[in-house]
Amino acid sequence: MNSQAVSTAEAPENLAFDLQDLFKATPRHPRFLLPLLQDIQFRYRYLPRASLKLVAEHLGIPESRVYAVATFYKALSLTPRGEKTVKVCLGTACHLRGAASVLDALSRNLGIPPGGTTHDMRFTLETVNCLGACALAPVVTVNDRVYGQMTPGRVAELIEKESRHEAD
Amino acid sequence: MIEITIDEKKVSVETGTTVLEAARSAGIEIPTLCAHEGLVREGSCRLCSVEVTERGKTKLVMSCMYPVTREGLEVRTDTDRVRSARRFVLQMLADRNPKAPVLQALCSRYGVVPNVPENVEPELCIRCGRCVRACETNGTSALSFAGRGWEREVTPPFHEAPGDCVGCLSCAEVCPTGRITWEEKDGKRSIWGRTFDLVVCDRCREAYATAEQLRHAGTDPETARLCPRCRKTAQQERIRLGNRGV
Amino acid sequence: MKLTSQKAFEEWQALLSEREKGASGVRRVRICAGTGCLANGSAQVKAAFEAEAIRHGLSIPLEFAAESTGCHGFCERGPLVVLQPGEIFYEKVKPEDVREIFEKTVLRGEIVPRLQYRDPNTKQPARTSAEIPFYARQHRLVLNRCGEVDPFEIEAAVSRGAYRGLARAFSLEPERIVSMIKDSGLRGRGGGGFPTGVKWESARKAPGRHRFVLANGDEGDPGAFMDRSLMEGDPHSVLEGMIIGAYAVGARKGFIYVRAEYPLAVKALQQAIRQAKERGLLGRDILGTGFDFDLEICRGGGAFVCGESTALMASIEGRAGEPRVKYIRSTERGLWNCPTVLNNVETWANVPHIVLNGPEWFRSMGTEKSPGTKIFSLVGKVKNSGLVEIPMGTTLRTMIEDIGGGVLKNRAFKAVQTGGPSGGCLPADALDLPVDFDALTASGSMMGSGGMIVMDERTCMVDVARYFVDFLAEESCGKCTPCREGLKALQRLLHKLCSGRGEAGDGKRLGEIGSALADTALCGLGQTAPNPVLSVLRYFPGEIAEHEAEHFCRAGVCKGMYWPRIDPAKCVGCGACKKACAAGAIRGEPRAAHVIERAHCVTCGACLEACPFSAITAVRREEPE
Amino acid sequence: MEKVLLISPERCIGCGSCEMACSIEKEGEFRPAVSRISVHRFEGGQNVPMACLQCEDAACMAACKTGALSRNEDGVVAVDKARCIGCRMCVMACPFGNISYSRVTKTAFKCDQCGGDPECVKWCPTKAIEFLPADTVNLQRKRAFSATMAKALEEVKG
Repeated sequence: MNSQAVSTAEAPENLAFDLQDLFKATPRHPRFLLPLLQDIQFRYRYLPRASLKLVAEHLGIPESRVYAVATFYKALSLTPRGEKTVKVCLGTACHLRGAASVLDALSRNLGIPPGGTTHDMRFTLETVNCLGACALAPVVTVNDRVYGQMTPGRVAELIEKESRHEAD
Repeated sequence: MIEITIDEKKVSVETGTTVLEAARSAGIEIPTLCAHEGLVREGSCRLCSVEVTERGKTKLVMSCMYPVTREGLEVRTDTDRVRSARRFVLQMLADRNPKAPVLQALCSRYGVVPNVPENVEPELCIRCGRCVRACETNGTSALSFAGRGWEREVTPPFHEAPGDCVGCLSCAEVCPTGRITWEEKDGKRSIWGRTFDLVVCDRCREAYATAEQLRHAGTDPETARLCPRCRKTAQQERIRLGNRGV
Repeated sequence: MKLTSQKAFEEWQALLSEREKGASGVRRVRICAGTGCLANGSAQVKAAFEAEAIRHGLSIPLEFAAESTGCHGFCERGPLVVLQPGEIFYEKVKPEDVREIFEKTVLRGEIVPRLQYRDPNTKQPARTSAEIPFYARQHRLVLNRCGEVDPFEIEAAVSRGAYRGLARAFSLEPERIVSMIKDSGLRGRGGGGFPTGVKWESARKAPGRHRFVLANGDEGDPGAFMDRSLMEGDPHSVLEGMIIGAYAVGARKGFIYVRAEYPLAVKALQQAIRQAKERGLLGRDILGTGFDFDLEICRGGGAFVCGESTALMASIEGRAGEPRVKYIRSTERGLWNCPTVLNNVETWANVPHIVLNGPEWFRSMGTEKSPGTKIFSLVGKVKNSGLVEIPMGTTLRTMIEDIGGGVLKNRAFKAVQTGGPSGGCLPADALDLPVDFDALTASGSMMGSGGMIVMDERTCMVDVARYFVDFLAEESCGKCTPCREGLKALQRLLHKLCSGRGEAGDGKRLGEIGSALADTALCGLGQTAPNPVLSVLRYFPGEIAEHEAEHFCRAGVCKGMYWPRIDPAKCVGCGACKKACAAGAIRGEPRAAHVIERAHCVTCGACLEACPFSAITAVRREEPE
Repeated sequence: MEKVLLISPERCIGCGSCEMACSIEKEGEFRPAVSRISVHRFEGGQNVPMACLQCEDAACMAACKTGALSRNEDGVVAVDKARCIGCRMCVMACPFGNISYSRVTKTAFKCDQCGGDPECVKWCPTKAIEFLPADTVNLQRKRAFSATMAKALEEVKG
């Protein structure tokens, strides 16, 4: 889903400088590829394009391998993400208890399709295949805050509440 | 050496030989797509399946990777199960890549009729990964698979002209379907959206290789000034000179 | 304080359990801080208890202690609170309830009836968790400390027996431990059911300078969360099992691979590793035995296929999580081509118990071929959902009817899905099936990691098959042809069937593709991927046929493939359906039978779901209004 | 005993028999362009046949990453076509231009001494190409020949 080339809109001007501390803390071994990408993803909420090359150089591996990993794992994104990621669980328990209509309602409320990000970069809407909170189905999380027993009716309230919060 | 049977034929092979090689050495043909003898095996196209019976258990395995380690292994390359497995794999590949000549040939051999579903654009790439492995083996790794599942594709990073490519063309050469194309004209070679200026031979003025390719092969810069043919002539000249000297 | 001998450990352990016993005079409250309860505000409940204690002048922790624990398993009823003395159990506790609880229960030992659990069928209140059928029928062996101790405090775990198995292990030869595990008959809890001891033995014997032990905590099955609760609620049990395993097979390095979606589990494990190292239970020269073992956590990147052993190893090595063809076992050539033992976290957590109590004891639980207990996550359309640990061989009926309390809204049971996307859907006929590895596999489903999803008459089986195939198609790595292309082909057929475009022969084609895919796919994901489809074909052929030939969905799930109809004889005019209908297609006066106007109905199914009396059913499109 | 291919340019009359014999043997057609041995005919009647020297430190072999080039028991650097991926690195690496690439077969090709019975030798009417036991005398001859070449190469490079 995220194998498309994207703009570098949000990348800091001097990424190499900005990432120095992470590189210093990460040994130069290919096995740290995923953790390093996760750290960068955590910092910018996505992987700025130039970071892939820097990671490849640091770990001594080809950029193509970094790209392969960056497009393989769902937790990594090459497109900028919103300040808050709204994840709708589509696990079996949630599916059976109406997660699809919750997703529809969120999508309508935010005006973006699943996978999309609002223009103001506040929200990204994502689906996830099971958050492991099945007893609370249907479940929605916003930056790891869990909202259980969601209904389409509670969507507006949730977005309103989250909009009032500052960025996490 | 270990003795095994393949389709009732006795075959003797070294321990660790793959069933595919053992069968080929006995003149038994097994179709393959992703396997290439110069590359590490991945067993991903799933076409080369055969049935093996070992210690009383029969299973379907990929002959390109299954190692012969035990005396008395029984291999069958043409059972119903094998044929239907191969037909299934071919059907799945041909439904997406109906125009690949290699698949057309295999389909007619196995009686498979491609059936392209609606909204599916016919392609040529069967995602066998030979190009990716060739590039990796060469030490260039300009290509990789990206994405996953149905969307998995072969591409240079970000779908852009690959910085690590040396223009050696081996990806295109090992591609079984002809999906990877390249062009050479006016002293330039293009592949994967990247255009290389070709190095011109000092002697015959023929454009013959990319500078990156020469560097990657560790070619002496002096040697690299001549194309291989002129290198030979130059050598012959030197021999002539040397002879005179003698 | 670092413990430098087994004796030092035993003394410390004795001291801690003494303190635990001696502290029984303290009034205590255990508040569940599992993901479910946290989501429902259990952190605020804990804070409220502490505030009350201060307000009443009780000193913390000498007179009153509020402890957060890992998951109790009964997540749906959270936040859960258990008060000592008396083991008094309250459910759905809100911060505003705390003052009353404190004044009545903590100070005077009185019950607050409105916070008690009531049996959904008999309406009888339960005073302690032991009185609740959901808990009473369980056998909590692996989960014994989950919900009882604070997962962030090693002392709490040790006072309740953690690391005793490890201390005992060091008094045995490594070979002896391997044979104990073999004799116990322990089988992999991750789903495959491979004998754990056989794995260990093969890795121990395999030549190689380095060996690794790995824990698979990449619990990806939708509908399953037992590994999550275990890692969050009792991380030391996983650590202890792994240290024993490392000692037994001769590994000096281990990795715990945890799913990206489980941040709390990562936190709990990190803390557990840190504390175990401080105490000399992990790291260099463990308990002065000269044995070194280091553990590291790898966070997953969000890929279901990484639950497959070779993909998981690829991921740890820093590559895309694509499985490899393994004609040579991982126990000989696994992580970085070294002998590797990979077990699921639940499997690891069983190990200390076996070492401590012996294989005979372990075999006394469960069935002959599947000894021990298994944790299931019982979810879906069931009254009590949550985590349950039961001896192997317990029937599905016991699980669903006794422990689960039956189907929600007393609707008819239709199927139970076990084993997640690798498993299948079993019909009512299968309810008396004893749950163990072999029985489930024989029935066309599988144990999987222990997801157990109950489905009622409102569940469309074709839609369920479509759901799982959608899931798998998204999670397939795409490396091998059958899985990449075959799942897409199945997906197309199922979407066709679920959108009213089914044609004769679609069901047959599903079966053909499904069995070919199972036979030819590269890894476990692909080989088991058609199971949900094949089991629906096997047990619910009628529903497939209806979708194929009549374009009818009897469950009222597939849009445009039915009309909802209110049975006037059953309708009491409660208005629930009218309220639920977003399209405004339902008319009716209170206490009079309602009607649905088809012209406005969008077949969203909300009314069917909302009706508490099962008065609304899905009928064929051609049937009169 | 191993044998060595020895070339005596002074005996070569430039008849091209070796090229014909090689191309018909290897490719089934009379086409000097695909011959593994080639004769350069200089003005003034001097002719130099040239085939792979099976170098001790073979640059082609070092450049090949797939194992398609390897030295066989006869001391010959041979191409395993099945293993060749068409990267042409060997062609780039050979300083003498003695290995080529065929766009038809998509593989590299070079002299393999016909598995111990070189066709070119059989058809050479003047013994300008000989296949002799690698005894001391012949090895010395070959080394002397190589040394002359190496020296000439150095001189060219300056």
